[in-house]
Amino acid sequence: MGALLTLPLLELTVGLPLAATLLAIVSGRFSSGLVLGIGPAMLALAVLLCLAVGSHGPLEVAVGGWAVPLGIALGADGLSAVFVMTGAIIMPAVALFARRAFGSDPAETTQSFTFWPLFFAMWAALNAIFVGRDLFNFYVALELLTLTAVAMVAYGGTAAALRYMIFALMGSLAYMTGVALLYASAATLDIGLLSEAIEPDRAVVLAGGLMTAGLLAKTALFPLHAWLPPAHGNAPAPASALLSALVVKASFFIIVRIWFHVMPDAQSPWLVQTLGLLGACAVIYGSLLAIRQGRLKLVIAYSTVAQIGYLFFIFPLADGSAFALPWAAGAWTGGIFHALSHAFAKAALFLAAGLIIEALGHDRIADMKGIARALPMTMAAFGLAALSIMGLPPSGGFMAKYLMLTSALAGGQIFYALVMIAGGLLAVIYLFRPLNAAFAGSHVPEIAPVPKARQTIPLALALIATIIGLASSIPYQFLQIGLPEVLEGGTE
Amino acid sequence: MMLSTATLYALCGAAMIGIGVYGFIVRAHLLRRVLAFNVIGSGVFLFLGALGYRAPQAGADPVPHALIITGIVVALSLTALAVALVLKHAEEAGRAVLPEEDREET
Amino acid sequence: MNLAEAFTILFVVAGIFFFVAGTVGLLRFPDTHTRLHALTKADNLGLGLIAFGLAFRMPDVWGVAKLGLVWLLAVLAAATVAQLVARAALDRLPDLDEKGGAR
Amino acid sequence: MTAAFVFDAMLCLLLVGTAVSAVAGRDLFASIAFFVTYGILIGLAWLRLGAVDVALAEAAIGAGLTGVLLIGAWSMLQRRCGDGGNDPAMPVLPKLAAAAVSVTVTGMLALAVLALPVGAPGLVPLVTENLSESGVGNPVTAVLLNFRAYDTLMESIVLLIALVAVWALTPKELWGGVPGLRQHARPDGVLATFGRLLPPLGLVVAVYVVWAGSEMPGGAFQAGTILAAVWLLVVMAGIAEEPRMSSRLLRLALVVGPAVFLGVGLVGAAFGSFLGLPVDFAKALILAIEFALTFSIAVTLALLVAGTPREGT
Repeated sequence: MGALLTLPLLELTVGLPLAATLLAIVSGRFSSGLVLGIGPAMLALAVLLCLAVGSHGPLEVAVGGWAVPLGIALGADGLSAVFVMTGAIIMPAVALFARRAFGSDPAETTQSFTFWPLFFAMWAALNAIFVGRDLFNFYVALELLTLTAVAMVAYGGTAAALRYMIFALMGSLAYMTGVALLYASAATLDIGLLSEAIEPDRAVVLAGGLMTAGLLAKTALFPLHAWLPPAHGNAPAPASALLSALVVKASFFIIVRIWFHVMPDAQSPWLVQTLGLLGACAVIYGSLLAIRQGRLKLVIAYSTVAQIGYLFFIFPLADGSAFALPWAAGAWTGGIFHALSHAFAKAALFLAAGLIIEALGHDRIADMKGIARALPMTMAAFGLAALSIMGLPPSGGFMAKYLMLTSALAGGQIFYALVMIAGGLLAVIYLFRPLNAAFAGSHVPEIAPVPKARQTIPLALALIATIIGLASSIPYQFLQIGLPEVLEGGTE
Repeated sequence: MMLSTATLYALCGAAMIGIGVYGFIVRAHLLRRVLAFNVIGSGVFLFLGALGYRAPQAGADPVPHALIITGIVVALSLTALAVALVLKHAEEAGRAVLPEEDREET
Repeated sequence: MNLAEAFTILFVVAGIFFFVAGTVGLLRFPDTHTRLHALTKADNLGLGLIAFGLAFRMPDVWGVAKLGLVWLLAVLAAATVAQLVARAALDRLPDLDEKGGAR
Repeated sequence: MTAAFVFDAMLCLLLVGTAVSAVAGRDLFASIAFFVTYGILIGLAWLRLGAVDVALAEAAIGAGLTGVLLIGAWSMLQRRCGDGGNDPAMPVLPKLAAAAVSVTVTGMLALAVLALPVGAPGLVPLVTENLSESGVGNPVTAVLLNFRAYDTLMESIVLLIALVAVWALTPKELWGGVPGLRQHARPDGVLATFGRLLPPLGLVVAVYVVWAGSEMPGGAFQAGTILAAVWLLVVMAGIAEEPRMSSRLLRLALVVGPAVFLGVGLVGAAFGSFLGLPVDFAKALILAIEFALTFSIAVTLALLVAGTPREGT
């Protein structure tokens, strides 16, 4: 196993998609085939990375051989490896799905040319964040991610893309101001060095607040969510899947890095409760609006607004301001689990919705009666993914909510337990509507043909969302590798 | 008390950030928002650069300079996409203002 | 203060005077063409004088050559831009618009 | 109170004044003009802070190219949509709230500045100590192309992807066409003469800026901007036309810089560390990367300014 460490695994997780980005620009209409080579290679890299982290613990390399703080380090702990793996499964799955819309035209078109460089650059940016250790490099990667995401949203509508861009621009400036303050305080941007160097003084707390506010705008936490439903609801289905499954998680990932790795000491009861409350508002508000939507993709998009809320429960539940509560690690792991299972389930839902649109030409819930009989496999995928979003067993979503609920009860935070239960019930309501419509009536509706092979893609993603609930102990143990210090002592 | 050069320019950067934030919120015209974004951006960079000049006898810190040059290029990239989006939106909607913010003209 | 420094101060001050005059002209003259006149004449001369004054402080002849190049490029650019602005302004005058046709 | 302090204070006041005029002005064109002035003044501020490289980048990219983008958009809005840049009115109460937010942000940042330790040298000692092994004498270039080359590699991709993103807005029927508007210049006009005179000179200056960048202020991004500006002038003067976006050659030109950079990085990974430059070859490799980058950056910037194709061919 030692040989694994000599491979440039971390560098390649970023370098390979970057190379693919450049290839996609020059290879013209063959670029949609690139993923057939890059996808398996990235999956292999992710497996090797998981093996390396699993057998050797957290990894760290200095890019260019320059040690921090002068250079930039890349690193992977359990958290990084799990997210890289999630990306390595979802990205190729979505790419295979997207080849029909963005690669089947004989002549080059706007979308068939631009989608693939955007896709690979998005992958590179995501991985750069997942294995990043440098706060300024996060900034560059975030902006790369924003450019690709805004361009994909623009396929579906200019106004939605502009609205997204306005939030993203403010977010990046706020984040950058925070980075400037931290560099001025500690003369380093490396996560590890910063955590040793900084005291929670005025500049550091302000920096943390600014960076978090900026990242919240990009994660679309209530009340900064207004851009998300039109953006995710109107983009082409593969783009929506990437945006909801992975892109919003990247900025959440950096928030976790900041508060649990860079400045755990700066967590205050005020901060954790504010983030938790905003999360609770997101869960209730997003779910209620999801119920009122008439279009399937908008239901799924508002569901993302709601599900993002749960992610922020890790702040009050793992409460870093009250050191190492016994249930803290459980709450934190539950939150991360939720991010992962939501990624798979949401990608499956958006792709299934995309197939329904291809079959019917629209996604009006009222007019899709009986679609389940015409597209049984697609609706099976939808139903399976819906279980995970509702948090019903057996699914990843259930495991995540179970972990968070136990911590909430153990910590006596009944409020969050109640919000989680309410959110689960509301999810049952908003997802029951499309399911109910799909099975209604007894006739088989006329549809445009949808190949079986493409229907297996959302099904596979939905199955993974279920399996990580059934075999939860593997990712659970894995996430404990390189657990933030502030949570340690909480693991049994 | 005499302000050092570094502190003076850092405060100036903070002021520019505030001015830009005001413009970004108040001006609904999208091209003006892009402009305000750039005003804030250069304010942030001035803030970072000035704080890297707190020990003039040791010389200016080159690391923030490199970060700022990178930041300027990133800001230009975002500006270019934003401008292209604004133009496309204006051609579709007739005005470079988002529909929900289109109130009476001044 | 040696002679070189005295020359620098003299020429730079003279250059600044022309800049100020040009700016006053820009603000006070009535129309585009007279304003352009004030601007280009005064600024090119002002920049030339400042470059000349600074030439006394250059360590070698390359530095002087660079200053000369800066001045030359600025004059060229200013002349071209002034010409373009003047032409655009002509196109906008109402009486010429009829003859000039649609543009 | 020293003369230097008076100068700095006046410059800061001018900066704040131009920023206010750029943000709050009624006429959009005037606002943009103030923004460009503001950018040039920040260039001066950078000189006062010992950051000549940043001053160059700010003047060329921050004020110059951003100004060109904004003015181009302003003129397009006027001509195509009759949008003169007027704003919807905002009621007084939200305006007051915005002012409160703005003052709070500035105030908190100011308090944080005053609380920071004085005399902190940052990473100056570390950079100085390692400069001799970086292959170049200009510390900023050493940081950009060696110590933090990973950032710069990503940044070059950011610029490239911005162009792809702009291209993604191309209407279906115009894909593959010539970016931007057709230029109608007088073939014998002053602009045409200037457009013929400038390119050789601009090329020399750009090469010099890259070459000098290893020892003195300068570098690929500044030089790329100069080249892009020269090219834009040539196009405006009607001497040459923008290439079609479907051109294979153009696409190679776009990726060659980042490709050389990434290639050097990956070869480095095979020999020990990703983006690691052996001391003996560091200068040659940095120059090779910078020249390739300058070329690609110039092409990318010029096309970013041109935007999407506007008329069918």
